[in-house]
Amino acid sequence: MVNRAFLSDRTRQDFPILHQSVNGHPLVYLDNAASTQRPGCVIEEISRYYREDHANVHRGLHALSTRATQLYEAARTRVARFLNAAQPASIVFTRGTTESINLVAASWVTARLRPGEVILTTEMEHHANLIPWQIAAQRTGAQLKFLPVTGEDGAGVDWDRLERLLDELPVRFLAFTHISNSLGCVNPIARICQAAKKVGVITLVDAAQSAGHSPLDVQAIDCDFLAFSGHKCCGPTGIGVLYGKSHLLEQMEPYQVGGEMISSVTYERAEWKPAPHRFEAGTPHIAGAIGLAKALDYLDRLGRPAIESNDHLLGRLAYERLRELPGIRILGPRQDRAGIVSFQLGRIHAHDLVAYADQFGVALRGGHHCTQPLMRKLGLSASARASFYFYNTTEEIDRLLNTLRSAADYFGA
Amino acid sequence: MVNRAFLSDRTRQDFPILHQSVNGHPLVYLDNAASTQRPGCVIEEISRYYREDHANVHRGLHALSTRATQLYEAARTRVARFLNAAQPASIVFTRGTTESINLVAASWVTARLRPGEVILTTEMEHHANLIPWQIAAQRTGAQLKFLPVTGEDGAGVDWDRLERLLDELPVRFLAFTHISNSLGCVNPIARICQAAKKVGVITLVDAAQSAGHSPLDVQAIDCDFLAFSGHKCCGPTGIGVLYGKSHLLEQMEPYQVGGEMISSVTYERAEWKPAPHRFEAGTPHIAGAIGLAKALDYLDRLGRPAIESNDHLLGRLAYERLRELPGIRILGPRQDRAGIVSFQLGRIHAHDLVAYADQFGVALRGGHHCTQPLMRKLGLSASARASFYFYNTTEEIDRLLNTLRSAADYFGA
Amino acid sequence: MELDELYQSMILDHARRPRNFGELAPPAVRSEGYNPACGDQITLYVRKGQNDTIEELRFTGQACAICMASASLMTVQIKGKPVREALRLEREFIRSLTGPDDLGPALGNLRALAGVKRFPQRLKCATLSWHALEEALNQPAGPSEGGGPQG
Amino acid sequence: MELDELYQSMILDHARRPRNFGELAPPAVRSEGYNPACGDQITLYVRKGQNDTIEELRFTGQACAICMASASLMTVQIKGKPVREALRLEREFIRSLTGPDDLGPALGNLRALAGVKRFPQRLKCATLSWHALEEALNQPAGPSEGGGPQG
Ligand SMILES: Cc1ncc(COP(=O)(O)O)c(C=O)c1O
Ligand SMILES: Cc1ncc(COP(=O)(O)O)c(C=O)c1O
Repeated sequence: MVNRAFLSDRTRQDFPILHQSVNGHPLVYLDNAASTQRPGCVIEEISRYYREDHANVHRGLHALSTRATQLYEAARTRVARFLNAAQPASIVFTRGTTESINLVAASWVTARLRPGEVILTTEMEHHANLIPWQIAAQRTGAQLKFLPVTGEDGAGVDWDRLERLLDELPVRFLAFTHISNSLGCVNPIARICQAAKKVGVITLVDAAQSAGHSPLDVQAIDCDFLAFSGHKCCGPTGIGVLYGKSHLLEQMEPYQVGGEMISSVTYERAEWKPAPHRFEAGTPHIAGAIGLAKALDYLDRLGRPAIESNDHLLGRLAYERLRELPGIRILGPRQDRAGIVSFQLGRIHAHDLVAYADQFGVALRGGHHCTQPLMRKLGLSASARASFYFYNTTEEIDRLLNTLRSAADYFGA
Repeated sequence: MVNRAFLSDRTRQDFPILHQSVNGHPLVYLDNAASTQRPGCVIEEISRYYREDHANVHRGLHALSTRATQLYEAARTRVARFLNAAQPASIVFTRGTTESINLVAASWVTARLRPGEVILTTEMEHHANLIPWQIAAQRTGAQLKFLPVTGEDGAGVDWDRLERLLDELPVRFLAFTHISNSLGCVNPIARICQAAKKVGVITLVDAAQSAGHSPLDVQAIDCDFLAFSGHKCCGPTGIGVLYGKSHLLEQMEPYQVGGEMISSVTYERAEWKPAPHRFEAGTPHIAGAIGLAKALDYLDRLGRPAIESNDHLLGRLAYERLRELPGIRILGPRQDRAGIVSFQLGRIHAHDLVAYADQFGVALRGGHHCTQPLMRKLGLSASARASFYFYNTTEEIDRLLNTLRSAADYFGA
Repeated sequence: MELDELYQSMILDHARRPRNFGELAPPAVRSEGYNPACGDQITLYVRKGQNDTIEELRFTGQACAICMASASLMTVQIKGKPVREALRLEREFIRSLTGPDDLGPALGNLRALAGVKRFPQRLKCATLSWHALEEALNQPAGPSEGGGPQG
Repeated sequence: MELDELYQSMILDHARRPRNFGELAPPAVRSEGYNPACGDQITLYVRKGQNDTIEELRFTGQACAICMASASLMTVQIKGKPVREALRLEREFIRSLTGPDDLGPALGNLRALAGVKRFPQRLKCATLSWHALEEALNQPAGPSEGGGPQG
């Protein structure tokens, strides 16, 4: 491990925000699961777009509008390539993972499920991949069922139970996360989607934590829907993606309605454009899509396989080092973990720990990480979380450990 | 008029995009009703935020997250001040006008209207302020009724008829635009909202074309809801605003669900935060809100009364000059018009005209301007539109006129 | 000027004086082409003759110069031709407008539309009438007027 | 270090060894304070005595040091005090934490929480138990245990 070149050597200088002091210490940004940072080239592309090319898209025939439209649609093509989608028309731009999932909940699940049918998900989901299904179940009379998280510290879901469950229950829809944002475990998405497909169950993958971290090939995975957020993979805020198989998108009613998504309108009624435009009512976040395309270029230059192993290496290193601390409880599996490590240190409340770490420039997250029911199940009201991206260094893990040690002294844990 | 100092003298240099050539001619950007341009200070603020302060909001206790949250919530307060809203909690950040209206259509209108009750709107509405009501009417059994646009060329709505209509029909909800994006007429919003309030009708003002163009005081207007888009008033793409009276927002169910908007969650059900957070599920467009706040600072430094008279002056000048062209038909009223002028030149199709103008660097819009039914009513399949903002000059109106004259020759109109 | 490539004199001429402009009564088949984004609207009337030829062909509509000229040129080009030949021409026309190749001599006067290649936003205008043609040719013939056997 | 302002030794002490920690049986009134954003959770038990005094007061919960210490300090400060006096103290405490003024001498040991003023994100932690107190004081007394008349 010592001789291995970490990606941080090559990338750290690309991220302006990382080179600052916080409370008199160099910033150690370990809150990447909440939001990553952006390289200068993405920030510059957003500025460049506004300085040179901005106009509204789709509706215009003048030069700026043509340029803006071309850039916006090229961004769609770029995202399709990023996911290896069969066609750009499978890519809908949204605000983020949350909106992508809400869209599917409204336009597919709520429109199609019948009383008694089952929406299946897991106990480790982010609120964004839980509450939309609660509402869809309420509205349709469908039941929401959970694949349990096993292990005292939340090792993950026992996916071997999936096939039997799919056989036993009238499951129509299966939604699950690729990488858990609080446990750090990695779910075998291709295997899961295959099992679901065999019995005609429609699948949605929450890729908020994996897009930009791992290779993603929607055709190989064979999921029906997949959602992610730009701000979690070096892109701008306010932009996200819903991938959907084209034949599904074409069957779905629009989610929001207004300009840009209609083919013809009378005072009484409207007809919709084909997907993806049907799902993009109103002026879209043009600069966001263009900035996201630039971010994906950046990531693919680094290479997602390289990012993935770098993530896993940092995650593993942090896990093993943290285990040395007296009184620590680390959530999630020991093996096969992504660059996300949640923990509880002795009796120190996560809030105190995070506030303490911040005084030493170390940015952690503390709380339920938008997985309240999971935390409750694990007997925690909150936990602290360190999450890594390719620009993080092993020295930063040292800084983290030193800070946690001195926190334990300080709070007398 | 000759001696009057136009705002362009003071502002034009602030807009980097305007200083470019298009097809060998200096750009004349007259497509502001579709989207305005941004001053350098807004572009720079977005960059600065990403370079210095970005992290996810609300959930974090570390320095970056605290800064990002403070900037984001300060942006909300800034918008509240911009609209003179009684409190920041009345301001919901959305993607734009379209989403704001969809939110109200789902969470207020569809949730409350009964069969036979009336949603009232006008014949001049943008699709964004029409199709959501069509859908809401279909879902609830309510009726959608229209205040007619009068005059051969669409002078506007005869608002004197409003009170009688409100008396005669079981109206529950009234949605209308402040400034029409295709007719350029200005509706008397305070008077309209007052009349509606007297009979307990809830009002929504589509301020997409007026925010950033005219002073707006939601307490004086006394509207219940008001919507606008950042990209139409010097702000970033992907950000918009819904203003709602707090007692209404508090009664409404959420629109999208997920993280950040809940107070507590079990596997079975969730409880919501109070407004406005209840309506902001997921990671918001943080950079968008912060950039919008900067744009509003810029606008208020110029002064909205000054922008309004500048707009009206340019609109009037363009109208009077265009009238000199043989065979021209100009839509909208002659008096009291904003800086938006739609027209048909002889038999030249709007597309040809716009493509022609583009070859001379003049950016116009051609089409139905997202008001298909209105265009049909006026007997047009499309029209050309020149729309102005404070950075436009009288010389640009000269350029427009010269271009239209030579187009008439070219196409033999 | 680049614009002259788009609006060649033949285009402007056909736009101003569209050929075969007008309606045809049933049993001619009628089909609509509409591009809501810009408001181009074309109605096409097609009457097939013996041996599957396009015997008569007319159109009406309101549209931009590119769309009008394209419709007008199309009617001139394919009137009297076999259906198969018309469809082959359509494919060739659309393929050359969207692909790397130039518009070949087989396209005849349609080559006046070559400028569209440099104005991709006008592609839909140039092809609208052709899509309407394809739709018309796929329809069964309408009921004949005035006493033909209804069936 | 700035942090020491937030975590004064009195805070750390009360967080580690909270005073008046535990439950009270009915007829003591019980109320919950919960901050879902961070997971702070406090249960407060209040028994009023004669003349509207707060006779007995205890709490349980899982929360951060600021929240625990604030609850502990609160119980020490107001036990035995008249309800009116407790509510006055609450107002004074919240006002000084959120306003420009320093925490005055009337607040006694609560002044150890002054550091919260520089950490506004911790305001909710510091005030959670006080909101629970207000709620408890607004409740009617619960049914007394073991044979009291049921009302
Ligand atoms: C009057 C009016 N309403 C609504 C909209 C829709 O705004 P947006 O596309 O930003 O959602 C527009 C702009 O296109 C408009 O002009
Ligand atoms: C697993 C997972 N799903 C969904 C989300 C929601 O993403 P966003 O807030 O960008 O909509 C997040 C991030 O918070 C996440 O970690």
